[in-house]
Amino acid sequence: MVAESFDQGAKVESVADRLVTEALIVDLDGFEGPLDLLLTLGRTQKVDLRQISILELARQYLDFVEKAKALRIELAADYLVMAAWLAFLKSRLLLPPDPAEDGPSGEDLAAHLAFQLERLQAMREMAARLLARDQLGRDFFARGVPEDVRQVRKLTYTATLLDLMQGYARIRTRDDFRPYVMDRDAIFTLEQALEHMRRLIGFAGTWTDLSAYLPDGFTDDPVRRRSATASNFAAALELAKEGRVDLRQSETFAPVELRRKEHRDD
Amino acid sequence: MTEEHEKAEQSLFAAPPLAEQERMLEAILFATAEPVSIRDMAARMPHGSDPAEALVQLRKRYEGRGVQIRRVGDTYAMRTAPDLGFLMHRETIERRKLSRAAIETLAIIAYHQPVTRAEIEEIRGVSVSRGTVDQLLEMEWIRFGRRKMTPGRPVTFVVTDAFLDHFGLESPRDLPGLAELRAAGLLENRPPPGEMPQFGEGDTDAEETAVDGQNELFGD
Amino acid sequence: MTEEHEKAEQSLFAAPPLAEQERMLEAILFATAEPVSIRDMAARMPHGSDPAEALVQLRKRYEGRGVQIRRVGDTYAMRTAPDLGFLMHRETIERRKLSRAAIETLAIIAYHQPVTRAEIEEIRGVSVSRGTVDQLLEMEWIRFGRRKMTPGRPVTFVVTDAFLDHFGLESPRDLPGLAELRAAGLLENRPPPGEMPQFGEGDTDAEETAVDGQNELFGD
Repeated sequence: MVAESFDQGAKVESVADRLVTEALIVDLDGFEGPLDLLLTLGRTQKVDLRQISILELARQYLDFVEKAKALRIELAADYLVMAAWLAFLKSRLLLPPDPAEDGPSGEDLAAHLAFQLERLQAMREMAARLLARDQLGRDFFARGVPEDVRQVRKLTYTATLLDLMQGYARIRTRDDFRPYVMDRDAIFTLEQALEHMRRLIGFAGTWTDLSAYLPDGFTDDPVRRRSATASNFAAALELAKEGRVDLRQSETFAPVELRRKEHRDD
Repeated sequence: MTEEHEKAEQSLFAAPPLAEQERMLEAILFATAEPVSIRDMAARMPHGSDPAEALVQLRKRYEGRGVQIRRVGDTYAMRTAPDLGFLMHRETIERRKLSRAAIETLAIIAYHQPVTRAEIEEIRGVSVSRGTVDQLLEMEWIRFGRRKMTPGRPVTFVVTDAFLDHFGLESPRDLPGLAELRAAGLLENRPPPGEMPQFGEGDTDAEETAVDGQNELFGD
Repeated sequence: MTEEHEKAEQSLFAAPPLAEQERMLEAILFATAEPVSIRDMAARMPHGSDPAEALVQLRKRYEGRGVQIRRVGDTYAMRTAPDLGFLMHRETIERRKLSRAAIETLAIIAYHQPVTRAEIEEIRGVSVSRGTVDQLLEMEWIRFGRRKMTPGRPVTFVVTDAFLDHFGLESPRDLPGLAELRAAGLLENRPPPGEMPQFGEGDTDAEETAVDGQNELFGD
């Protein structure tokens, strides 16, 4: 496909060729790099890309770069890199292969460039075919009123056997953890003692030991007894202050006795 | 595109066959965001179409299907069949730990069943909120037992088979005893106040906060 | 809710009849704008349902109708028949016009996937701007594929189900002209012989700096 003689390659370009190239220069911004430009130039050969003459293409490209330079158009570096490479390729294609030289042959390089051009062209065609397809939202449509899936949150509670046992242990051992406090069931309050004594005092015509006034249930348990005794004593003092009883004690630590105070009617 | 134009042009001369009109109507009802009136259908369909007639056919076709054509005032819309609404829900299950109040109540019921509410309160030292008991009943971990033969004949609570199932117990007797709890180190370890589990959200009783206060008071 | 629960419980014992499954599937596909996978269908339908089987029936039922059931990758969606698009001008969604670079990049990704950025640049002969890739990613027409097992482990791009859905393709294998391209060897990854200028890297466009940033982003 690159078996062209140097003479053919050096042929004076046709008027049409020149016009195309000039149009290209004006339009330089429209190209997406050297490969795009090469593809466009290649199309002017009006042959299948598989039969394209890479030598001819290289000549066209180099002409183009020359003209751009003459017109003082700034060419991006990659256009110049491509130009240099195509000049190298051209020389490789025209000169007989040097058996001493390593590396790919001119034919290999040309074939690959042809492949690249063909592939890029194919991708462009596919892009066009893709866009020509029926498209969602233009030719076919999704549901107009999508019904969203509603999220329903369901709460479940859970506990482990360990939670349960720890919970129970916590309750059962709560008392163990408490520092000593006066439990209320062991207390006979002053108010209770007053009420209790006021009820009984009417019957106390003779001297009676204060300990006889201990309420039921507060005589045996020493804790309870202590509490009731103290409260009863305080209540007795209160009643004496009110002038309702007389108190006496024969000696220190002797039992405290009390008696109803007779009301004088004068 | 050109095909469609041709079709549109043809339609100037002859209305499409009814089956075709039905297809058109189907597509319109499917893709349109709002319900469509017969008038709108006619305006969108090729000249000479009879949307009302096509609609009758289409509605028949969708009878008993998962999708229905419903009349909304003077307009029509496609909707999923109401009996399939459950497919449009997605249930997410969120697991939460039982509150401390609930766990303690549950533990007391498990260890002391059958047990009355008053007994639970006595053991816990605080009143038991109604929410806590209701929650446990709802979870089907406890149920009502026989009434106690004491004054007032109070109801009792017992644990259910679902409870045993959840905790992997064959019977309530399989619950470890206090000695075993102690052996397992569950009784000895006194959690520092900071690490004490928080009181249940359900229990908003005044007593509950009082206990909270007491624990703080008694903590080291 | 209770009804649904009952239904769900019943279903533990027997899947609903196929006709009923078909109705359910119809409702699910109808209600959702996005394609639904068989897996999702199964998750939403009662236990024991066979959505794949019901789908075969349902697709048959919708053959030739105004609405179709389309396969999109591994998912399915209800879409209006493409020949009725002309009825739907009102529903047309105005899309941002894609640049030529974006369209070409999209085509290259679709036909060569999974494809690296360097490979795209090699095919197009210019560096790929960040904006182009970003736009396609944003439209959810492409996504990242697996990293290539080549030095530097570069990321690859592949097209998405949304891309397939948009262009009415069942799978990437249905891309137009795929067979011809393959036969012509144009999908092969032919390494350039030595001494050929490499595309992309040499570019000093303004885009290049942006690309640099993205490469960093993609780097391990």
